[in-house]
Amino acid sequence: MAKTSFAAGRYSALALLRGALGGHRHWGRAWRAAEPGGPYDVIIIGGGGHGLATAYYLAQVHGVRRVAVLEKGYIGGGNTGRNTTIVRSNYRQPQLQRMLDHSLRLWHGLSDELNYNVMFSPRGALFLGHSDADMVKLAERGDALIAMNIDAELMTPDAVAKLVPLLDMRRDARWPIEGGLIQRRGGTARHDAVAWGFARAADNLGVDIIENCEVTGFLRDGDRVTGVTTTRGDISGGRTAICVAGNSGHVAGLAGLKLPIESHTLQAWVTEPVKPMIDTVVMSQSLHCYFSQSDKGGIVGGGDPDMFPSYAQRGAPIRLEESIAQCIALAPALSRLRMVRSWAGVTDMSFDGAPIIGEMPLAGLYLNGGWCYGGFKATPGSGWLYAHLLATGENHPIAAPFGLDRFASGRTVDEAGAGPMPQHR
Amino acid sequence: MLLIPCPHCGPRNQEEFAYERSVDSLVRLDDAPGVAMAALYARANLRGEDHEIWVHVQGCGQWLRLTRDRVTHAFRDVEAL
Amino acid sequence: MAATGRSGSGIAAQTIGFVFDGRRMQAQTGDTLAAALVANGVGLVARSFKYHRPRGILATGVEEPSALVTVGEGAHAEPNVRASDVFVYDGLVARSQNAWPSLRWDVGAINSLAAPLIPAGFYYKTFFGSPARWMLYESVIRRAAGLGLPPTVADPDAYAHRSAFCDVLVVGAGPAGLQAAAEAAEAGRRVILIEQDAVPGGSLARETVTIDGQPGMAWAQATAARVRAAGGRVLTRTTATGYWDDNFVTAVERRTEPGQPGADIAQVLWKLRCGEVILATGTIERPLVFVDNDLPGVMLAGAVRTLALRHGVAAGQRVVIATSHDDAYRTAFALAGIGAQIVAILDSRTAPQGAIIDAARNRFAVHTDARPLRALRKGMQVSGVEALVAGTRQRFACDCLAMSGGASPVLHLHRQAGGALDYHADRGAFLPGAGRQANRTAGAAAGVHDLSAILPQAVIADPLGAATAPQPGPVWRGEAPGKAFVDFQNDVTTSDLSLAQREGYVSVEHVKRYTTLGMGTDQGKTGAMVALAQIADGRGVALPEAGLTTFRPPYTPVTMGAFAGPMHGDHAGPIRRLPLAAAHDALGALWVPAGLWFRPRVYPHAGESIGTASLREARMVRASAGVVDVSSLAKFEIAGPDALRVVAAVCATPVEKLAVGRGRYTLMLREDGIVMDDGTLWRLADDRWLLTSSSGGAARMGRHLSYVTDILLDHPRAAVVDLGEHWAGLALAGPRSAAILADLTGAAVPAHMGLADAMIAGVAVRILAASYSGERAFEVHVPAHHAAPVFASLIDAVRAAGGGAFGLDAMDHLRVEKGHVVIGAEADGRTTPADLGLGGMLRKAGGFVGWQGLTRPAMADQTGRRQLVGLTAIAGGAINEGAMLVVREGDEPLGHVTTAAPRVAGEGSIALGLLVDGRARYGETLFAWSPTRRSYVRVSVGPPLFYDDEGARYRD
Amino acid sequence: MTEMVVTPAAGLVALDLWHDTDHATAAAELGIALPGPGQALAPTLAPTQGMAQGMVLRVAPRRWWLDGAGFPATVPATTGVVTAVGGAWNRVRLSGAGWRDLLMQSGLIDAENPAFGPGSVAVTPLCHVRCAVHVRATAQCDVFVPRSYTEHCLSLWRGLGWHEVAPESGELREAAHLS
Repeated sequence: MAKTSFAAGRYSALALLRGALGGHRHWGRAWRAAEPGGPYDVIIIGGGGHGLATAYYLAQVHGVRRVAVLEKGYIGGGNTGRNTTIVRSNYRQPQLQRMLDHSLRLWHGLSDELNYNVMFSPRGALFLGHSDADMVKLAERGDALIAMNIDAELMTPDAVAKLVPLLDMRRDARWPIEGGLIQRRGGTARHDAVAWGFARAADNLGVDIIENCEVTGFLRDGDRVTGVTTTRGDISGGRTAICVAGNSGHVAGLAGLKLPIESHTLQAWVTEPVKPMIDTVVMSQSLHCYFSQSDKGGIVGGGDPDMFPSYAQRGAPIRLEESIAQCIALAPALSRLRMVRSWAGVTDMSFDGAPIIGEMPLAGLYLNGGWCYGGFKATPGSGWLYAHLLATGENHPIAAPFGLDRFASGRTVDEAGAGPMPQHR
Repeated sequence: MLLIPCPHCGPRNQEEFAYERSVDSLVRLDDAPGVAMAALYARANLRGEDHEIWVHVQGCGQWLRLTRDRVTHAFRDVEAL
Repeated sequence: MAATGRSGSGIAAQTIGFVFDGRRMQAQTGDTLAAALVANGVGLVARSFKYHRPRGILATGVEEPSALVTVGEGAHAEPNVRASDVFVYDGLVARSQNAWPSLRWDVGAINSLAAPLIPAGFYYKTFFGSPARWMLYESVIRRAAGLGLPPTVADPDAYAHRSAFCDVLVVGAGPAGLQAAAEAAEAGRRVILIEQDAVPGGSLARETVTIDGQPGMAWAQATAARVRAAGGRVLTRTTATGYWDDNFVTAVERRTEPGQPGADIAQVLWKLRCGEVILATGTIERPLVFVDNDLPGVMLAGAVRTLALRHGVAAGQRVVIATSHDDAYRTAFALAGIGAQIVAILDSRTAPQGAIIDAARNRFAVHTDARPLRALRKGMQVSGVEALVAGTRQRFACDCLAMSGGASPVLHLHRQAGGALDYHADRGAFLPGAGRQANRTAGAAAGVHDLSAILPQAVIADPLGAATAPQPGPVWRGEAPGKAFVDFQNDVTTSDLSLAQREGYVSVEHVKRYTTLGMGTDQGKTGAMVALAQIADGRGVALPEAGLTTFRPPYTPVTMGAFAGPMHGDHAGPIRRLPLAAAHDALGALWVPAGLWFRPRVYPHAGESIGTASLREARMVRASAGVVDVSSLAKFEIAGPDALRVVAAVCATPVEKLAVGRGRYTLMLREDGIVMDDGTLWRLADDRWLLTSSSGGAARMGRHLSYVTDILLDHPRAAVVDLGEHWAGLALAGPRSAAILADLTGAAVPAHMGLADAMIAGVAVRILAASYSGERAFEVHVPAHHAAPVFASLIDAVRAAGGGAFGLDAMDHLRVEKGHVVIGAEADGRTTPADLGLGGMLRKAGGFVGWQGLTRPAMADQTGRRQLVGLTAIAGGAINEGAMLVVREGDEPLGHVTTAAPRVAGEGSIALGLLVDGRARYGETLFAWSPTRRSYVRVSVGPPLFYDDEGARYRD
Repeated sequence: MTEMVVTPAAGLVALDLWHDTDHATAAAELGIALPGPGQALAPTLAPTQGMAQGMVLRVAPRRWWLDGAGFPATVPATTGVVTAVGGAWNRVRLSGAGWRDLLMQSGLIDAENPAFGPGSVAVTPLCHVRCAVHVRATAQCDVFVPRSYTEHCLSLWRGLGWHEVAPESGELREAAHLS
């Protein structure tokens, strides 16, 4: 790929050295503070990772550059900036495997592509098994992945213990560790950098990123959506794309639509930073907890959602207690660390646990949402697929299983097999 | 940590309750399939006040209808079902 | 640091020993580690996060950003402890961290030299290439990052949880909090007063005031005693860390100090449900911004005063005070009072006025329109300050620079509770606005500093006059070259803030995330407002327009173990035990977890593997008889004149015509038409039914039945009673079972799918003739408290017949041969009854939960759906459970093996599987491919039934 | 005194009344007291009925637990239904004023409230397990614990300093299936 040039300068070690000599005064804005203009070919509602990625791929892959990204606050301020940064594609259902591995492949080249180090670090995503039954489930998942050409490796308890020495490997532990399944290509990335990197690259291709611009309604021509009304005036466009996971219900509601989505709270926490103690993303087949260590040194973790609808971006301490108790049961040394911060995001819980990407019942209006608690890992793939839909009017084959019509037709995905009630998954 | 007013037990911690669904998504046994699936899969998901069905599952088992603001978490009304 | 020893503190204290970085030192009881270190002349305490700059004590409270140490040894070591937030105990061992090979000679300090190369966000701009290459750089960064060393062994401390309810919770036992708590308690209200310090008093610890004739701290003690006397609860060393919905406050009580062994319970997590919350949380002092404002010896003026008045420690002998308001003047008097020399007071205001200014002018060199530009260093310690005094640069030599750039009301909990903030430009501070919950703020946190306003009834005598509201320090505009810090822990400087702005990271959240401002263990308690002022100045907007980041729990870091509390060890998740657990142990059962339950998996003979033993047990059942414990199965009785309506709504199979005394297999669906659970339905009487369903789905099924009854059917005259734990269940299976049971009960056994009441071992039991194994079989239900003798009789009887107990694995082998599905394996939450070959069982007329979902085209049409099939290994080899079903290795899977088992009747490997268009593939050959287990087994596809096709064996 | 006595709640019977059954009428009909929400009462006697002894606990909007002997074995189908449930529950009798403290360390209800005194009933999770609490006296409280969770709860309560004493009949403890 030819190196993109950036109006405000390419990033490189050399550029950094030049900055060091000049007090770093030569760095310009990473993205312009664009004013609303238009009409646009595509209006993207939502300046999170997915929306910005969509804008970037629209411009980069499809040459659609008259694109506006409308963000009600600051970009990357929703779930992009409040997740636990895990990236993996080791799902069980083939539809999700195809989509998330497509995304994972993009992750592997993303820093170079964007000329922005998103710190994607394939340090491995490990699921632990706590019983023979768990191990069978993990093997099944691994078999399914390998059969789809996605990497997976079943691990013995010894191999797990070597990889994550702090795990409690005692046979009489409450949840003994019988082994694991690792995806070595999975890992973590720096969440904010993903939003900023896509924003900078999209802006560089001419995309207008308009912050502090909240959509308040839709412009209509009969049953066709022709743009949006915002707190900064009306903006018209050819295709209007909702990309506001967490608030999909609210924004779709502005168009009078109801979705198979409910907004729920998901909390996460981080401990004080310490020197390296865990190198791998640790999850569990049968428990509801996960943790990894950030580059800064904090252990980042989380567990179950709060299991009732809320837009409050705050949760209940009981959920923290549960996920932390489980994490400590797996890695007892975590007990003495101190949590320095907890936070909450509003997740778009879809009614089969899979995202929704497709055209809405109103012409010209599209939706990318319903990512439940797993959207971050999909960021580049989601943007790439949504860009395809917005540029061509047709879902890419990888995204085809995720249309809104699947609920009426009965072709739901349901990775967890948990049924339509989001609080049960 | 919500304090949910159970009509039978009085105010109790949210840990004792389970959310079931919003009132508008009730599927009646005799609903036509189209109506049933529309109710099941289309939620208003209001960013504001909505009506919800909860159950005091770890307490007396009472079902309740809560009128609740999903942003402030304030309860405006509770009714035994 | 020149300061040593104590002078005239007048505190009765004992001398105790502690160790810092291998040096034995002495402290006095009541000292914080910070105080003790200063008293021992230790200036250099820590290295900063990024540049490894030398750092000392900045503060005396929980806000300390710099002086982080590891306290304790071995398993008790606790990293990142704020020296100001640990009270010295005899034998305390502390060591510095993030420095190698030593605190003084730290290799990491090279980062300081490289600082121009590594400004805020530098890592976003470099380290390109493959992820593998990034991970090389990253591993270096990871090792350099982090603060203290991580624990590596299990935590020896124990933690408890404790709930409490009160009418009034008061957070903070300073004067305002004490007063509010005493008033409320004496008015008969239930009061809890919590204080993060070890003693009540709050700001009184740094004042020389007397209240009602008592020294401030003595008044505080007396007032806390009043609260207790009136029935209130006073918790010291307890920090309110989270303010959640509906006035729920979590607080952490430290019963032992960091690193201190002993004590039963180290910390208690309090869960407080409060009628009203009064936040008397005081203020946190802000630093001034100037170059090298982070040098050891540069301290907050209030901290210097606390050291002097509370601990009798002079932070320096020659002290310069730099301030923007009156409060730091008090520090001058306090220091002078213990014999330190005040070199100068630098006041950034042009014309400060007031009694305390006048008093200071009489004793000290007070310079107005004066502010520091640069701290001067000697070694790793401040040696003076270069200041701008009325436009000219002047130098003042000192060994301690006490600074104050104003104070920020502590509004974290108010904000967590959803309260609003009001900006007061004159104070450069936010004060609490309207609360959203039942809470209010009192005292300095609410902007009230004058004690006589806080304690209107008390007689206040303050030699320095009434306290006034602090004003903010001047904004730093780069008047001198060098690093001026706004976040001491994360090494964020004013130039980092400018760089972020320049690059378009304008929103305060972007600035924070880009520079890591306020993201340290102190969460920006000292520097956040200073940084905001800088950001606002850079943007040319008023401070509130620059925005504010969100306050999130916890207020101060909370030990993870405290969150888990008693959910530890075996209690991390409750364990459910069967009523007959002891009897199974006596039989040598090997246990297997099944959800929260533990169930007998197999009863191996000596030297037998699990596989061998389970196959032996299964063959025993086929040959004679066996008993398996099915007590954990869900069981519900549905009784009443309208019970049929409930049963008909929940069960998708015909129910109405089921005769009394008979049962049948049934399915329960979700609303989307997918199988939720399966079980057996029995008609105990005309208006009384028993429904059994899977163990793992018991809670879900209980709730579903309740939902159907109360919500969908609107309270029919029927009761659903969960009897899952009431009835122990023992399944007796095998060709000899009928004879054994007849013998035990002395009565005729019920026909297949019939039921009967009987007596076994003198206990009334219910016998349900249902078969899961394919053999003639019976479930014996007995009230759990009477299960032991019944089980003993059954075991004796089957043993006499050549049988014995069998476990879950054998049961699984048996049911695979019969093609019975299991919830979670074949019914995996994505299968319809038709997928499982059970579509014909459904009631055609609908009317049950889920019927509408099944009418959807992709569910009604079986084309392309995964269907249940039987699989037989053709050329030897064992089929792996979970293996993919493929035409050849490397193909995309057509399905997978849901359960595999050895043939019980015969040899070889069989399995059940879900296969796309499976029923159309009967007779085809596929491979069960498990790449993770390196197995590739040729299988033939057929119906899911391998044994007794006619069902002759289980009938009467 | 911090003593726990564990026995099976063997005789426990659930009485469910229909939604439209009037409680007062049913009480008269059945000859037993039917306490209001959150309450337990000794069964009062009606001359035409047997001599019920023990306690009636209100555990749900339409459900009472009849704990003792002499209660009606059936009730008219027009009124409600009774079901034996005793196998499901163990009774942990806490003797000692510290029972309030135990509850506060195990759950999230206001057991320190003086209003939660003798005669009070609460169904609430303790140690994450749904239990029924019945305050018998100022210094005595029964906790009905699901049989399968009994060891889990007891072990946590032992950790809080409570010790078990054998019931008067050792068989009872055995029937509670504790090891």
